[in-house]
Amino acid sequence: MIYLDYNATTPTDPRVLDAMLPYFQARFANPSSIHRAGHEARRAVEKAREKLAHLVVARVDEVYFTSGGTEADNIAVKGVAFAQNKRKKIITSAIEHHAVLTTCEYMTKFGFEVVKVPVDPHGIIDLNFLEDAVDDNTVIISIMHANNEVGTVEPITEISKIAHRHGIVFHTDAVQTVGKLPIDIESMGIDMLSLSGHKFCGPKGTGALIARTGIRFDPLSHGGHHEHNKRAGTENVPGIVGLGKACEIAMTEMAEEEKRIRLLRDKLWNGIREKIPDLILNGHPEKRLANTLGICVRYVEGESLLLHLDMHGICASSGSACTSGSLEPSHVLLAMGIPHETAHGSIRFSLGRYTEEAEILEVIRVFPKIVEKLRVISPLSKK
Amino acid sequence: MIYLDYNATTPTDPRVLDAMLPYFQARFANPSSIHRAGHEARRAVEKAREKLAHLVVARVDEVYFTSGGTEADNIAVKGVAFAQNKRKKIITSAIEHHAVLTTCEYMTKFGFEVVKVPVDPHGIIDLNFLEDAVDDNTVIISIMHANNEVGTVEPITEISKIAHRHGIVFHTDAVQTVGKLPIDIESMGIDMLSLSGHKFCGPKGTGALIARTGIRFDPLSHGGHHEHNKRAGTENVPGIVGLGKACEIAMTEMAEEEKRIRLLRDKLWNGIREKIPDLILNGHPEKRLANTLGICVRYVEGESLLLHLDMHGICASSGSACTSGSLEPSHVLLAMGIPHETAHGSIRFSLGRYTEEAEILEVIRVFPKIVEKLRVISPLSKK
Amino acid sequence: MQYSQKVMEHFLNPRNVGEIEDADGVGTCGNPICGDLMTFYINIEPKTDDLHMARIVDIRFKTFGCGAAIAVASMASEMAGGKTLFEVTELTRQDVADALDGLPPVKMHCSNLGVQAIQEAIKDYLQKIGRPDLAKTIQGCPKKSEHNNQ
Amino acid sequence: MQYSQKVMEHFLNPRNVGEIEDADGVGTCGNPICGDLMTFYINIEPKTDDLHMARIVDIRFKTFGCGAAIAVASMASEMAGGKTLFEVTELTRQDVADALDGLPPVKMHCSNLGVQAIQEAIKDYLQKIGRPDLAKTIQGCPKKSEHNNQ
Ligand SMILES: Cc1ncc(COP(=O)(O)O)c(C=O)c1O
Ligand SMILES: Cc1ncc(COP(=O)(O)O)c(C=O)c1O
Repeated sequence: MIYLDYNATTPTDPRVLDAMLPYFQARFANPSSIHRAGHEARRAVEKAREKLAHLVVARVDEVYFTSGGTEADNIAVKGVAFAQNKRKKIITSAIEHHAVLTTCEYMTKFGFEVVKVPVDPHGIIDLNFLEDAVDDNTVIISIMHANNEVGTVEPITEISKIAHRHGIVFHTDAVQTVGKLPIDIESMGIDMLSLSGHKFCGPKGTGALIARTGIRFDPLSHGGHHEHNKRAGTENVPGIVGLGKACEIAMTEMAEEEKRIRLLRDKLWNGIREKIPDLILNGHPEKRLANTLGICVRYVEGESLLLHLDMHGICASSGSACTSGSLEPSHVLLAMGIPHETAHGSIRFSLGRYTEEAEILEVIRVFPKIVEKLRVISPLSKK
Repeated sequence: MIYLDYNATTPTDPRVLDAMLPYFQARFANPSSIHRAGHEARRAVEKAREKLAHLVVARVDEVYFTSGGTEADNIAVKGVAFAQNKRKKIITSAIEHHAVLTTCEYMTKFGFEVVKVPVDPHGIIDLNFLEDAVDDNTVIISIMHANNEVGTVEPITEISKIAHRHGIVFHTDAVQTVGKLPIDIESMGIDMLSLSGHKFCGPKGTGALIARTGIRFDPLSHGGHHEHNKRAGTENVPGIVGLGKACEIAMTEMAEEEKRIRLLRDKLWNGIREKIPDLILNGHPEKRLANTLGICVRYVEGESLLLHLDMHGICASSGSACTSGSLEPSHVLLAMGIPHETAHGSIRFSLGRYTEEAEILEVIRVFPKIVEKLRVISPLSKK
Repeated sequence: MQYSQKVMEHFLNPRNVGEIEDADGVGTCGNPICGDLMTFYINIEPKTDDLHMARIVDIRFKTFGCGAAIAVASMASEMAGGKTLFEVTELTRQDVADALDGLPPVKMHCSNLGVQAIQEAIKDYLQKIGRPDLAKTIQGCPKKSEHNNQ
Repeated sequence: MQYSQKVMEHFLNPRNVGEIEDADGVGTCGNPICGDLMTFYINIEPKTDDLHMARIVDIRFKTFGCGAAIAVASMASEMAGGKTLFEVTELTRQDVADALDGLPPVKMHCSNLGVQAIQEAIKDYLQKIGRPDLAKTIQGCPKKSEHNNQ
């Protein structure tokens, strides 16, 4: 299997799994228990918290473990909105992941207004629009660090400056960047940040919300006194330990890995566009995740591309995994101004830790044939 | 280590861990992905869903995977309350876990009224009070199946009848009973049920909400189209597979295990009360979880008992693990009418799958000495 | 969502792909904006207006669309080929879906598209041979707005 | 929340446990309703009202309470034993906590209890020797209501 769907999920790094294993059986206790077994579990959780904090340059008490990126996004948007009752506007972007978009839309039920900042054809948000949209009624700005479908990296520092000029909390969904790009919440001006373990070779079912000291938010899940009373529920100790290990690995290997993957990604792009006419590169040509290659293949439809690839043992995706099966083309591509017809032909290759050059060469060999085959049967191809 | 804190958490059964392992690496894909690797993950998730459904006699599409019991409780109470806007009263009991209690209390922020049904000295809820409290303004009744601190099992069928006579949704927190007691949501009249994997030798960070077809509830976390649009977030595939395996094991071994554990639990109780005067058994003498022995040791304080036990390698708990470290005695014991002074001396032994007779004998040997030692230094002991 | 083996087989090896120059009838359904478009080309013998006599003797298609759309077009072309026009108008989307061993619910609209596009081609033929009245009795594609709502 | 080794050591082997019959002073702080109660018994030599002269020559306690409460009582008894009454009134809860290598924040109130109960015993002594005025200058336990709010 050639797996080029790392933006959907990643395998768990064997070092991560090894770190987790003792916490299923030998050290299985509840970190809230006051016997020594409990203390041992507590120490493991707090050690993982340090590693997380280290990776994004946060304080340890600014880290709140969650069950994933979606939960972190929900806590941020709902939590900040519900923790006050003066401001009633939520600003987000048109290209957010559904975990933010749908969450914002849900808040209209509680009287919040949602403004979606548009993006340019490369997927960069319109800072002027944002500047005009913010006001004293705005409670939170939630704009993603990098987009999962096209990889475009947003101008976080500029966004945070606009937010802070108006006393607005700035949250960023960094699910696709944590572990791939260096992050420093202080210097980037990030008040809240969401991350997800399974996107950088950590375990599924793990994630975190980083919230700067002083940011007020209601919990999403209420209950016991876990995570400074902000996220109730018995801690997923093995998962948290694994997430910590994934952060530790990313910390030391991220820079090297980014370089290696970027080369492979560019080789893939150059290899296929040499052989296939009428390809469109999605996202920003430079300000883009090094691992992401989103393209639109004109005259054909994305799912049929995927199925053919799959028959060749190649795993890719058309847009975000969550919305496959929907009939609408990606809201991200549409927001970037790509016509429906073209957007239906989108496909995303996303590379990762275990991607090898031979795999890329195989895709370069196979993919053009698939496109050719589908174009032959397409009524849209010009002959 | 002698671990008698199974109500706080359990070790993961080795068979459960074995079932999980392939899904970290070999079969790591995202179940929403439309390549074959994704389908394989999807099948694993759906197979686990069948096992869960089987254990509580539900339909597979009535199972919603969550990150644990707390999340399931939150979805139920908040979800049902927010999915409508006519009814404004939430009824619960005075002895719920914080995952339900705190959640209900939070809802007062949104204009809901919370009524807590009192319990008798054995911890059985007052059905007459409940009958009087329900009205057309009540949206949900959330009363636990069995209490985590004292083990008392509530009259679920009677409660559900009262709920349904008034068209009210009935939710039960069955975190302490799933995998320990047979459950049939249909015949028990349960509309919604919360369960948690790590309480019956499944993995931490897993759980589920069971919601009967037709029960309307808002999601707690919004985002992708996971779990029939009711619980967004990439599925924790290894966790879900492990939870499924834990259900499968419980299904076949529960009855035998219950018998074995009850004998050991009764041996423990008889062994210590023979040697220690002034012990009070918490909870109902018969309608009680077979694994739970909650007692109050008069004239001494619970934490100091725990610490001494811990020095002998014995893990127990005083009340729920989540609230240890709080200065208030257990709200459960207080609701049962136990005086503060006595409630401070509570300790809970909870047995489980790996508890052996030799361990029970060791506790019977050690515990009386500890009580004796602490009573000698207590100003409350009568000499 | 996962396809049957039959769907995959037709998707990977679609039958009757192509165009017919100067076809007796041509019909198109779908809309690339919605992600699928099918054009069917048919030749008829004998070229009568008796729906019970006239048969599809050659059938070709081109499709832009998902795996289901391609498989449906292929299967529909196989089912319609050799049949009288009357028999073809009796084909339902369920017939096509069944012949493919089922389709995922979210893809059922595709099976409609196949039958409808062939019916459009039949309408086109009837119009060409001067029987617009007969053509009107045959269903063909729904109006655009309806299709968009599917 | 985890205790220091020092706390555990005093908790497991508390010094000066017991009662003194006909003690020169007896003081109790805390409330079993709140989960901790300490009673200190002290003997004083010389039995003067000069706080700088009178020394605690024997000290015993009984405690109902958590691990911290027991360790605090034990440590406080060690720190007060042999000291003049004046020196004892200068002891703070921080002194006791420090001597125990710290206490978890949620348990800091226990350290107060130790010092206060010994002060109560001193007040009792001063009252018994006819110096209620002097007794009033010494702090002792807070009023019940205050303690409950801690
Ligand atoms: C009765 C009860 N409800 C809910 C919970 C919360 O479950 P979890 O820790 O899986 O969130 C627990 C245990 O902590 C419990 O005992
Ligand atoms: C940008 C972005 N945000 C949020 C999420 C949701 O994260 P999770 O699946 O961990 O809930 C994802 C991936 O699914 C994502 O790519």
